[in-house]
Amino acid sequence: MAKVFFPDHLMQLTAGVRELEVRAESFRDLVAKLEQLYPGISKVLIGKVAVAIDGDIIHDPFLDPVGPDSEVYFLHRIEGG
Amino acid sequence: MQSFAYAAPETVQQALDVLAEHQGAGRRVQVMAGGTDLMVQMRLIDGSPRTIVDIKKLAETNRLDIGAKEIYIGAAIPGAVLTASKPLVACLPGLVEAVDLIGSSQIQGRASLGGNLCNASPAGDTISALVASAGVCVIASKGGQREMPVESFVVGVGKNALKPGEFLLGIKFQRPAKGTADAYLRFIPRTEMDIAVAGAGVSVTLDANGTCTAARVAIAAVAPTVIAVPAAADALIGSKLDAAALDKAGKACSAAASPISDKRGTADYRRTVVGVLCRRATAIAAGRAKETR
Amino acid sequence: MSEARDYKVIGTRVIRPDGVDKVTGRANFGADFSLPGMLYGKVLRSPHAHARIKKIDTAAASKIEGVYAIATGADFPKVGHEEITGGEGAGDFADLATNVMARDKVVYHGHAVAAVAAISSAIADAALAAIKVEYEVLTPVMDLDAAMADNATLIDERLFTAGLPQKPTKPSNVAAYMEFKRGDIAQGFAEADVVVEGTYRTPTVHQGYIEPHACVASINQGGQATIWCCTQGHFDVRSMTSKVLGLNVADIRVIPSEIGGGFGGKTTVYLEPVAMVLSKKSGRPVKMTMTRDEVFRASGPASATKCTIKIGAKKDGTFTAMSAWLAYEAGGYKGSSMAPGAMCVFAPYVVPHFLIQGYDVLVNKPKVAAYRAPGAPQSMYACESLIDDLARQLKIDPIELRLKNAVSAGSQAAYGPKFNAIGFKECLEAAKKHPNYSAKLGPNEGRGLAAGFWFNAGMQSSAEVHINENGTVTVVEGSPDIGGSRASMALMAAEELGVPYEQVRVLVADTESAGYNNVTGGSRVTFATGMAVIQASRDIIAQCKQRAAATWGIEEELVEWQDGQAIPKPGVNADVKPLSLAQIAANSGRTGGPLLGRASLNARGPGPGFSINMADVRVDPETGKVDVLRFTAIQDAGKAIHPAYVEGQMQGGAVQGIGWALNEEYIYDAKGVMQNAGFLDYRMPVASDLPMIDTWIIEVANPSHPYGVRGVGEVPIVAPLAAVANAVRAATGIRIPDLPLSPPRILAALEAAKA
Amino acid sequence: MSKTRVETKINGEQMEFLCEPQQSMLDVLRDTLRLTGTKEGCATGDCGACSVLLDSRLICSCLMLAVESNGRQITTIEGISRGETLHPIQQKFLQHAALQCGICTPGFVVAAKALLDENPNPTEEEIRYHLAGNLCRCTGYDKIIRAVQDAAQTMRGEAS
Repeated sequence: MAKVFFPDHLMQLTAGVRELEVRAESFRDLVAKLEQLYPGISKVLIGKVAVAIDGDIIHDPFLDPVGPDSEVYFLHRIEGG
Repeated sequence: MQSFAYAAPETVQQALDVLAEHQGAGRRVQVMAGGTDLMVQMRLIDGSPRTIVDIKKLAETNRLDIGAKEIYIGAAIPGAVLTASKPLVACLPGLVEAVDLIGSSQIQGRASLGGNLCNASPAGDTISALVASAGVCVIASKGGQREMPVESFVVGVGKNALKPGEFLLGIKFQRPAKGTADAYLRFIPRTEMDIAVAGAGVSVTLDANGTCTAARVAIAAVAPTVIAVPAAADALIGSKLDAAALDKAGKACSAAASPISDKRGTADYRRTVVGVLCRRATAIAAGRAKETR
Repeated sequence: MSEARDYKVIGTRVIRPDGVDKVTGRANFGADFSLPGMLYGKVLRSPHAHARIKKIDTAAASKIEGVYAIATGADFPKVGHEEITGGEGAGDFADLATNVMARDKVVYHGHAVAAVAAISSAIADAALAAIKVEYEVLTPVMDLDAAMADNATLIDERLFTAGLPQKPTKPSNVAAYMEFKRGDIAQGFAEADVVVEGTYRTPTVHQGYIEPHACVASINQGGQATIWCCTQGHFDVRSMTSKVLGLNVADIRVIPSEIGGGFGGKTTVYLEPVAMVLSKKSGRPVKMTMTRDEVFRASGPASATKCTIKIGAKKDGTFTAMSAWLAYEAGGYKGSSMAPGAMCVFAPYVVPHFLIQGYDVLVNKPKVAAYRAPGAPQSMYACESLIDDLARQLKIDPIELRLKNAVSAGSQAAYGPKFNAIGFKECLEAAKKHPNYSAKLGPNEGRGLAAGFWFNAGMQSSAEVHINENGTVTVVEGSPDIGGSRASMALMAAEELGVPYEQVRVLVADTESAGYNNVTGGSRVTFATGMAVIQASRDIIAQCKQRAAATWGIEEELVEWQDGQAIPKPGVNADVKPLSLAQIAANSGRTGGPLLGRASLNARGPGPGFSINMADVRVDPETGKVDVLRFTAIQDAGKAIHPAYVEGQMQGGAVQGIGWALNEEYIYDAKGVMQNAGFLDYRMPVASDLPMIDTWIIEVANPSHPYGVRGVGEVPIVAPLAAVANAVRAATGIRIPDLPLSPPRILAALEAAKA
Repeated sequence: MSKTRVETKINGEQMEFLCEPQQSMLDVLRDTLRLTGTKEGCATGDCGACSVLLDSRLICSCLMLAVESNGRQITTIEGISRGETLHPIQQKFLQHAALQCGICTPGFVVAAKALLDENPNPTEEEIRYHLAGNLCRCTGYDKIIRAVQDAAQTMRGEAS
């Protein structure tokens, strides 16, 4: 199962849960499962935050694969100058 | 509506005539030498129409004369020409240093001693050097030429003593005697391209024993105009320009300063630093004076 | 994914393809473009920092002969709230719309209130002077303390702080709060042998690009428009202009000119929508350029900040806890780079317990924009200064202290994920060995060291590779080239295809000619657009192998690509001669048509970048003036595609950081009017202020890029602020927490210490 | 407003133009003569992007009235290289990667030429002070200084 971690500013949406384990094949799949747990969260997780899957930051994740031992961190979006 | 006009007279008389004619007609007239300040003022401060009288084509404003007794520097000579003049550097190194500090190489290609003086900025780099070396303004006037010490030429922030219809032809000096030398130092936060936060021009005369027999000190950017500081000169005269004398002169400069706080520095800072500059400039001038003795 | 290999052209110092045009004056920048019948547009700007607009009277201006259009806020559509889906500091489209042209209120001195288009710029000036605006002047809110005070004047009465645990009951100037934490901060500090704390301020600073913003806009009666402009992202100009004006994206073509510097400041729009409105009203093309004064007053500087950092450590230097309280000025509209600043502040270190709190705060200054590693220089200046003091207090060498706590592969970053391969420890070890770290210092001299970090960005890029009939290569991409990226793209295409660098030419194409690309920013172009160029080149190779196979009548799998030609794989029994790219191209009509390679991607895994900078300074004890004697920049580039331009990024960022540390700042009067809106008094470093900037490139490959590339553009500006400040601390014995370390500030501190 | 007719030699070519008395040389070069290689960074003499040679003396063209050019000679960046070959300064800027965005480059090339024409063997300090009026925000000046040093060496006929 993939380990999923939420930053403080998203924990309002997860009733204070910082990390949990989810079985998912892709980011889309992962978000769908999180939506079942925390209705409404997908609106934020898709399009408003970035994600790091196994250390690789992805700006607009959706189809990206998530492995059985993956670590998934949600992040504030970073663009840069 | 008044429109812009430009005139580039070729004789002093023509220049005086243009000034008289345009001023007589109620037009705004501005004399231009290098133009490096004028162009910025027109862009940033006041772009209103005027007649610009370019005095760069006159023989009298372009003449550089290093005579046995007297030195004459035309008002419109660009800095680059003055800094390249070895005889001038030998006679008035401090003045040339001050000229060299005005802006970049590009500015040096245009900016003139006369323009820097007439612009009458409290921070004008050359003005304190001119005062220290007892420069005298040579002014073209309807009735002929008149002369006036640089010290009394600058009368306020951006104000000079020229009357309507007049313009500055050049500045003259007594050729410094043996044992006399000048120096100018300013403080800026960078190494180039800034306006002086404080400045000090010093001229000293040393006798054969190394005793200071005459001195003039002028400070910049610490009062509405560049000011001479007789108390600082007095502290130097009669001394061997030892550390105590320099310190006393520096303190006299700090005491004479009445600076403001602005984007370029605080009043306290300027007051302190002008004393430091006086000390350091005096030491440089003294070293040079010894070499010329 | 990163492949260890011997490179043929990658890593060589080739001449950039756009170079000759730039040294001869032929290259066209933003203000160099003109059209027949073009008008000159100018903006009337607010003389007040904070005021309500009561009335704008344009009647007299419209009667001036030669005036063709006048625009005010009334000519712009109302734009609803919608987040701009860029990164930090981008904000809200509704705010962008009113920043471009004020409606009911001005929120900074220089805010646009009206614009005119006239036959000459002199007439446009006269028309601006004839526009009468009535204001109700309000109290300006000019710094963080004033803005965050309980009874502060409100810049936006409808603004409620977002992100607070409890919904606020009343509006404030604090637009957003953000918190990051791990572990138990109280426990962490309790475990510490030493606790240090400091509060640091940094001023508003500007990117200082030498080219002012400029554009020409032309829209026809059918609503189709073309914009020529200098921008870091022409696709963003298109999307922003379409949102602000309610136009169809497909109707706007944006053609990027050469760009004279941006550093993050040209990632948004100021003039383009205004020029479009003026063009629409006049029916003619309109050119607009900012003066330098306008650039300072009305483009997007970087946030002033106030940061309080606290660190707890064991005697041996191990960090036990860190906390940060960070407030960033956003300007007149919300959206500072507080969030990345907060995410960066402790990024280089392993910290078991931390708490980071960030505030995004409105003040009556221009809306900030991105500036090179946006947010990081400020917060990391604070943290790296405090670490320097901690090292001194613990009597531990500053490199050793950092090494003891440094992150490496597998460490969990304070901002969340675990790092893959990174080069922070390698930078520290290199610094230890660098001769400048042991060079002798004289009286009044001091050495300072600091670390820098930036995430780097990936995001969307696309590229096409066209093979011309003689086998030469044209790369078409859509990332405006600010620092020589066309050379890097050409190097990567040449490397992949196995052709000489000189046979590859690169075009940065307009929005109708190139596939979509995100902004040139976030140090992403060499990484992400480069990845697209590599993939598009591989697409070409695949096609060439297929064409060769067809030509030879063998299976495609039996062909391989080597040194720019198709050859049969070893052992394949085919009596054929190798086919070069030129031969395949010449024959392309007979084998399926032109060779066109394409790639589009959303690049993942931009490797984080780390640096160590060392500064040696001399401080004049009588004037407080700081001279930089030596400066050393050490940075992990992953793989330097073109080392000279990597060094150039390091050197340029170092000098911007030195300027930020020593003299640059926005100086305001009591009414909120900037006093130094020009290069004369803004005081960026000039050539004579500086020594040579020594560089060491470290290469720890980024595993997520085929060549191991990491972004290099932003990291260089992060460390210099603290490196210089720590050097001043070493030279004077005094910690001066506020930037800039200008001579008056240093002298005052020296005198206070004496007293 | 009546315009003034001005005759001037620009990059060796005799030219005539009409201008208003208050127009700067920079505006006329860029807007009237379309010589856009000379750049405007500040229009107040603080950045050097508009550097040109006036009778072989280095100036900021933003600080000169266009009417003043009557009867004078002006060299802009477009006149630095003649014919098929680049000037050594231009070559060295390319070789040393002494430009990033390139907006300041024309000004630097013109200013460096003025220096090396006058002083064929300047010290690093002399180069830095001579170029202090040219702002560059991309390079930190390091590679620019090296390019000028190398160009000086080449122009002196020494192998680099």
